[in-house]
Amino acid sequence: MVEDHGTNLIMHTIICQNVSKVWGLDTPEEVLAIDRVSFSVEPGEFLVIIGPSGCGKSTLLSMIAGLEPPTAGKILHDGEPIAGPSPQRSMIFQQSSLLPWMSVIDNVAFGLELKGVNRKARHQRAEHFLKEVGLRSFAHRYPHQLSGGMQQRACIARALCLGTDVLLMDEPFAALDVQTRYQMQKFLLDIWQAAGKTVVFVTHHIDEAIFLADRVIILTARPGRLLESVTIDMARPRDVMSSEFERHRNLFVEHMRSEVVRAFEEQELVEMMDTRV
Amino acid sequence: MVEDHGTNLIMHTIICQNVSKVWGLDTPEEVLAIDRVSFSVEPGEFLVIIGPSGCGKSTLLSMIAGLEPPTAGKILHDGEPIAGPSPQRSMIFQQSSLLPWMSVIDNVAFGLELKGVNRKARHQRAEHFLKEVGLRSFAHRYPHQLSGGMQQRACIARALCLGTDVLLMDEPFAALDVQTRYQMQKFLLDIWQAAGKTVVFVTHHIDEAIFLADRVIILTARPGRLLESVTIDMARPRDVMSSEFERHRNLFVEHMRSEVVRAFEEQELVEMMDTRV
Amino acid sequence: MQQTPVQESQSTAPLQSSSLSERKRKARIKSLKSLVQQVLWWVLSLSLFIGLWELLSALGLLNTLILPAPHQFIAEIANQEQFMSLKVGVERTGANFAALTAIVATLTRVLSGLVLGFIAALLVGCLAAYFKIFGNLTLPVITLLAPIAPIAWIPFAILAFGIGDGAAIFVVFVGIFFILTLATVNTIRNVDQLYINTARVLGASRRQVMFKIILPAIIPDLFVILRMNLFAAWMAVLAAEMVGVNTGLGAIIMVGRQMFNAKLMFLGMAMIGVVGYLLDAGFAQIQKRVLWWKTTAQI
Amino acid sequence: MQQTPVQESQSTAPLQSSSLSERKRKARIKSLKSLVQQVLWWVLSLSLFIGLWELLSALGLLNTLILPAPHQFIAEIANQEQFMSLKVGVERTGANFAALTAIVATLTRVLSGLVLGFIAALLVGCLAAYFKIFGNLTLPVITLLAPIAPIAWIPFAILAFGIGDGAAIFVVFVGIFFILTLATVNTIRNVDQLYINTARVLGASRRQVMFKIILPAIIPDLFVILRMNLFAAWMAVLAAEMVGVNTGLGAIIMVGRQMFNAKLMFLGMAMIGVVGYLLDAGFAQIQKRVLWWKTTAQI
Amino acid sequence: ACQKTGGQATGGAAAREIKFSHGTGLCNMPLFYSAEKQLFEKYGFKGSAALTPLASDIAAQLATGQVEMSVIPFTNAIAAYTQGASFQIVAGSGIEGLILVAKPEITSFEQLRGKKIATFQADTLDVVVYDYLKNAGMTYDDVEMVYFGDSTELLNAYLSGQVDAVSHIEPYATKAQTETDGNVLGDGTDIYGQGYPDCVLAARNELIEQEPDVVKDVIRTFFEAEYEIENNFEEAAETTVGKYYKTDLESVLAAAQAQPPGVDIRDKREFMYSRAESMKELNYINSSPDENFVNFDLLNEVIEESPELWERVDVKANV
Ligand SMILES: Nc1ncnc2c1ncn2[C@@H]1O[C@H](COP(=O)(O)OP(=O)(O)OP(=O)(O)O)[C@@H](O)[C@H]1O
Ligand SMILES: Nc1ncnc2c1ncn2[C@@H]1O[C@H](COP(=O)(O)OP(=O)(O)OP(=O)(O)O)[C@@H](O)[C@H]1O
Ligand SMILES: [Mg+2]
Ligand SMILES: [Mg+2]
Repeated sequence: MVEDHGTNLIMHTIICQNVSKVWGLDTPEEVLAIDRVSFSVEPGEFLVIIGPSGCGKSTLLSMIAGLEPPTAGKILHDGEPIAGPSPQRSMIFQQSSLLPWMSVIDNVAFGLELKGVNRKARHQRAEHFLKEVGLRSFAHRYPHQLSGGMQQRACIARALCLGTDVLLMDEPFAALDVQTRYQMQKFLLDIWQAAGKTVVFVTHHIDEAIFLADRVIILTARPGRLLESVTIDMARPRDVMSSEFERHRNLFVEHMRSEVVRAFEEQELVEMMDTRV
Repeated sequence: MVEDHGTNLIMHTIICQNVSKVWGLDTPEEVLAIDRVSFSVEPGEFLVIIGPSGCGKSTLLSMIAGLEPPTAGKILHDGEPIAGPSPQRSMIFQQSSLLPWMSVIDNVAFGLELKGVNRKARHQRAEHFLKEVGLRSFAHRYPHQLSGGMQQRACIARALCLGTDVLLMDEPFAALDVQTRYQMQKFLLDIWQAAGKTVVFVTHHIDEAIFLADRVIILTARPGRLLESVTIDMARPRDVMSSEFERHRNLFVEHMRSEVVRAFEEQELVEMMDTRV
Repeated sequence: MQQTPVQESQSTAPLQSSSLSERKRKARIKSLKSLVQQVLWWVLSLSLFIGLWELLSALGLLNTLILPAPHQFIAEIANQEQFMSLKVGVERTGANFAALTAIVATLTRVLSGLVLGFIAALLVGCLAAYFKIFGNLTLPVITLLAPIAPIAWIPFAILAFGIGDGAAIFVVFVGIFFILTLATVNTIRNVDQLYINTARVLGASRRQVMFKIILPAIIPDLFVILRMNLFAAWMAVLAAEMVGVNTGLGAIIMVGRQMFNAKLMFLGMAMIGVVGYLLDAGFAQIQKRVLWWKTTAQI
Repeated sequence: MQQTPVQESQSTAPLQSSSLSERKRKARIKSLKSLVQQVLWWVLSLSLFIGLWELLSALGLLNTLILPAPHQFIAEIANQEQFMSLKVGVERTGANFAALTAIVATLTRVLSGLVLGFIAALLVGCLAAYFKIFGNLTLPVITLLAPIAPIAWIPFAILAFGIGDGAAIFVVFVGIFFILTLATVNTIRNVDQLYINTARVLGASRRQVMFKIILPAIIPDLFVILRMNLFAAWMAVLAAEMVGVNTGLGAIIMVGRQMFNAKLMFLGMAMIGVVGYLLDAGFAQIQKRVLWWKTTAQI
Repeated sequence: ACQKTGGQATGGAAAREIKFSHGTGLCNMPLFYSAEKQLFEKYGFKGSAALTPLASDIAAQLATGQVEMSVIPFTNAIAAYTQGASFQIVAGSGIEGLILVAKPEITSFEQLRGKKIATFQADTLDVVVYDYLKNAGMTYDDVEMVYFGDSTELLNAYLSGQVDAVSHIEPYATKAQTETDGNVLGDGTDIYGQGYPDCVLAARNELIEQEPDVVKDVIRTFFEAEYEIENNFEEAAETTVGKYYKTDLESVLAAAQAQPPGVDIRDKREFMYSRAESMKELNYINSSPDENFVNFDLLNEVIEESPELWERVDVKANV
C-alpha cells in the first residue's frame, strides 16, 4: 500500500514520507493524530482523503499546507521540503475563511495585495475569477451578505486568483446543506477540469469522495494510518445511481463501518473514563 | 393520498385535518410554512415525516405538540382538539433540551416535579428510566458532562418517565455524528418496541426514515404539502444493505431530488433578490 | 393557543398568502399601532410617576427641601438666568451656569481622555503583542496598575495637572489606558486562528498578519470594551468636577449641594442623565458603524 | 515551522506515544518551567518599573512632592500611627487612619449596596416581566432614570441619608438597581425558547415556567452584569467617600490631598488598587460557582 | 411595668444632649471650648460636636434635623434659609477674620483681573471677595474663582501656585502671607467695619419654640466661653488645638487674635441682610431672607436675665 518514493520525484507534486504528528507533546493531553502516513499526489490529480471523524485528516492537510510541522517524517512539494505556508498551496477551510471586513473582491484579491500588486491590477484579476465562480455581481458585497455556498465559491476564487497550483480543501462543503453541496461539487469539478489544478480534498462523506476523486485514500480511526488507496476510474460526470458508484460505495461503507465501530468503541471507553465530551 | 378522516376516530391517536400555518401573519416576512396537510397517526405507530430543509417539518410537529396553534385546520388527539401542550405528548428536540442547571436525574424527573410528585418518588421512577436508557451511572452528573448522544438519551428518558403515550421527535439525532446516530436509532427502536409508544419522528435523512418507520410521510418543499405517504413493511432489524432497503431508498431519493431541486431553485432566486442569508 | 372551530368551506380552500403590497400595508398598520401603544405606555408611566411624586409633595409627605417636586426643580431653570443661553466656552461665574458650557466642558474632557487612551492603549498593546520581550516587561506593571479606580487618581491628577481640563482628561486617560491595553493584548490572542491561517496560507509575513489581519480584527472588539468603560470614564470626570475641577456638569450638582439648593441638584442630575444617555447612544451608533461587518446577532 | 531532516531508522519505527506516567512527569516539568519563567518576568518588570521611578526621583527629575518615590510613600505607613493596627469599626480621628477600618468600611458599603440592589432589581424585573401592565408602567421610568450616573446621586444621598453609610449604600444601590432591573427584563426575554418549550411540553404552568426555568436561567447572566457594574459601584463609593462620607478608602486619598501629602495619597491609591483587585477576583470566583453549569467556553 | 421602664428611660438619662454641626474655623471656638471644658454641663445638658467637612453640610444637617443647632457662616445660613430650611439665627459666635492674600506681585484688587482666586463657595469668604471686587468696580466675570472644600486644601492650592490669591481665615491666611511673602489685600474691616460677624449660632425652629430655655442656656454658655477665651487665649488655644485645629499652637494663638469670639451681634442684623443682596447678585439665592431669619429675642432675653455674663465680655453690640 505504501508507495515507492524517491524514484521519479518529478512525477509527483506532493510527497508524504512516513509522516507522524503528535499534538500537545509532553503535556497530559498528548495525542498521536497521524501515524506514519506515506503517499504522494501527482500533478493534476484529484485526491480525496477520507476517514472517520477525528482521525487526523485536518491535521494531515495543515501539515501539507505548511501551517504545522510534522513531528516525524518528511513532506516534499515539487522536491522541496515544506518549511512553511506558501502561496503555491492554497487551503480552503470547512468554514468560510473570507475576511469579514473586506468586500468580496478585496478578499479575492487579498493574496495579490499581500504580494504588493497594485489595486487596479489585482482587482482586474480578481474580477476575472469572480466571474469564473459566478459571483461577479457580488464583488462589492461583504461576506456576511453571501450565502454559505457563495462564500466557499469566493474562497475558491481567492485561491485561483493567486495562481496556486495545489488546492488543499478541508471538508469545504461540510457546512452546506444537501442541495448546495451537490451544486458545489459539480462546480468544483468544472473548475478543476478547466484549470488543471492539483486538488487534495478531505471529507468524511463517502458519496462525495466517490463523486469527486481520481483516487481516494482511506485513513483509519485515530491515530490516522493509511488503510487503503482506491483509484476511481469512472467517467465524469458520475451517476450516483449507477451500479459502479454503488459498488464503490459498498466497498467504502464496509471499510468505514469497521473503522467507525472501532472509533465508536474507543470513544465510549473514553466517555466512561472521562466524562467531559 | 389524503386519508379518510372522522370515520373511526378511536383507531387514530392524532388526526391532522387540513392544517395550515402562516408565520408572521400581517408582517412583510409572512411565510406560508404548512399548506393544508392532512394525515393521522395510529396508536403504537412509528410515523416518520420527511421533507427538504425548511419545508415546515418542525412547524408541523410543534403544532401537534400544542406549542403553536395552526392558522387554519384542526388537530385532534384522542378525539380532543389540541389546545396547548400536554404531558400526553412529549417532544424531543434537535438539540439537547436538558436544563443545564439540573443534574441528569433531576432533569429526567422534571416532568414529575412539575406535577408535584415528591422528590423520593420521582427520583425512584427517574432512576428506573435512566437504567432503561443506560445512563444509571450518570444520574448525578450534569448535562454538560454528557456526550451529545447521552444527552438525547436522557431527553428520551424524561419523556418516558412522564408516562407519555406519544413521542414527538424533531430530528433528535441530527446533531450527532454518524456512529452515535446509528446506535441511537437502534436504541430508539428497542425502546419503542418495548414500551409500545406512538412516535412521530421528523428527519431529512432518507436512510434514517427507512430504517425506523412503519410509515413515512413526505412533505414538499416550502410550503409543505403532503406529497406521498409510504408504508415500509420490512421486518426489523432492517439491513441497510438489503435490496428492499435499496428500493425504498431509490424511491425516496427520486421524490426528494425533485423537491430539493425545486427548493434550491427557489432559494437561488431569493438569494439574488435578497442577499441577507 | 386557542383552537378556532374548523369551517369546512374555508379549510379546503387554499390558504392564499396575501399579495405583497397588501401584506406591506397590513404590516405598516400593525407596526404603527404598536408604536402608538408604546408611546401611550410611556406617557402613562411617566405621568403616573411624576403625578405620584407631585401628589406626595403636595400632601407634604415628601420633604421638598431634599426631594423637590419635578415642577419645582424644572422651574429652577428660570432662576439660573443664563442657564439656557447658548454660551460655549464661558466659564461659570458664581453659581451661574450656562448649561451648554457645562455640557461642552464635561464632554470635551470625557472624549479627549477616551481618544487619547484608546490610541495609546492600541499602540502599547500591539507593541506588547508583537515584541514579546516588551510585552513581558510592561504587562505585569500594567496589570498591577489597572485595578486602581480612575477616581483614585483624581487627587494626584489635580496635584500634577492643576485644576482644570488637564486633570480631568488625565483621569479618564488613566482609567481607560491600562484596561484597554490588557484588553488589546488579550483580544489579539483571541483573534480567530482561521483568519491568521488564511493570511499565512496566502503568503502573509508576520508584519502583514499584524496590520492586515489582527488590527482590523481587534478594533471592533476593542471598541466594545471602550464603550463598556465609557461609563467609568463619565463617572470619573463627574467626580473630578465635583471634587476640584469646578466647572462642568459635576460642578452643578455640587454647587446645588453647597447652596443647599436641591432644585439645582436635581436639575443637574436630570442633565447628567440626559447627556449620559445621549453619549451612550452616540457611542452605540459609532459602534454599529465600526462593526458594520458583523451582523447584529454576533454583536 | 522548522523541518527536521528525516532519519530513516527513526521514521519507519512506530512513533510510540510515551507512557502515561512518563507523560505526566514531563508535563509537570514543562508547566513548572513556564511558571518560573512567568514569575521571573514579573519580578523583572516590577523591579524595572520601581527602579526607574526611584532613579528618576533620586536624580531629582521627578517632583517628589507630587510624585513621591515608592519607598517614600510606603514609609508613610510608619507616620500613620494606627495605620496597620487591627482596628475595625473605629472611625478615623483627624488625619489618622486605621487601614483595616477604612477597608472594612468601604467594602461594607459596596457589598451592602450591591446585595440590596441585586435583590430589588431581580424582584422588580421579574414582576415587570410577569405582570405586563406593571412592566409597562414602571419600565419607562426606570429606563429614564438608569442613565443618571450613580455619582450624580451623591449630593442627594448625603442630603437624604446624612453623612455616613446610608448615603454610600444608597448610591451603590441606585447605581445598580435601574440597570439591573432593565437587564433582568431583557435577559428574561432572551431565555432560550427551547427551555421554555421543554417545560411547557412537560406540562409546566406559567408560574412554574417563571420559577423553574426563567429564574435559574437568568441568575448567571445577571450575575455577570452585576460583576460588570461592580466597578461602577466601587467608584461611586470611593467618590462618595471623597466628597462627603469622610471615612473609608476614598477619604484617605482625599485627606492626602487636603494635607498636600502625596505620600498618603499614593498609599491610599495603592490600597484602592489592591482591594479593588481582590474584590473583583472574589466576584470572579463567585461567578465561577454561580456558573458552574456553564462550561468556561460559554461564559 | 410599662411605666417603670419608661421612667427609667427618661429619668435615667443623665442629661439632654444637643448636637451641633459646625465648621473648622476659629469662629467655632466658643463651641469647641465649651465642649472641651464641659461648660454645657453647668446648665444640665451635654453638647456634642459633629464635624462636617463642608460648610454646606453644616446647613444640611441642621435643615434635615440631624442636629438641633449649628455654628455656621451666616452666608451658608442665608442660602439654606432661602431654600426653606426652618431655623433661625439666634446669636453670634465669631467675628472678623476674612482675609484676602495675594501673590507678592499683586498689590491691588485691580490687579486681580483675569487671575485665579481660591476660596470656599458661598462662604463668607466668597462673598467678601465679591464685595471687594464690587468696591473696585469689578465683578466675578473679571476673575476666575476656584472653589475648594477644605481649609488645608485651600491653603495648599495657593502655596503650590495653582491660584494667584486666596480668601481665607486664620491661621491659614497668615501662613499664606508669610510663606509666599504675599500681600494682604484686605481683612474685611475696611469695607464691613469693625466687628462684622462670620460664624453665627443657629437653632432649629422647633427647638426655639419648644425649648427656648435650652437655646438660651446655649447662648449663656457661649457668653461664658467668650469671656474665658478673651481672658486666656493660651488656655483656649491649648484646649482646642490638635483636636479641632490641624495646626500648631503658635498659629492658633496668632489666629485667635485676628478672629475673636463675639456672641452679641445684635447690631449686625442689617449687615447680614445686605450681604444677602450680594449673594443674590451672585445667583446663590433667588430671594432675600425674610424678617424671621435673624431672631435675637432670645439673645436679648439672656442679656436681660443674666447681665453679669454680658457685662464681662469684650465684644458687645452698641444698641
Ligand atoms: N491544534 C490542536 N491541538 C491539539 N490537538 C489537536 C489539534 N488539532 C487537532 N487535534 C487533535 O488531533 C486529533 C485529530 O484531529 P483532526 O482535526 O485532524 O481530525 P479530523 O479527521 O479533521 O476530524 P474531523 O472530521 O472532525 O474534522 C483529534 O484528536 C484532535 O483532538
Ligand atoms: N418561529 C418562527 N417565526 C417565523 N417563521 C418561522 C418560525 N419557525 C419557522 N419559520 C419559518 O417557517 C418555515 C418552515 O420552517 P421549519 O423550521 O418548520 O422547517 P423544517 O422543515 O423544520 O426545516 P429544517 O429541516 O431546517 O429543520 C421556514 O421558512 C422558517 O423560516
Ligand atoms: Mg477536520
Ligand atoms: Mg426543523
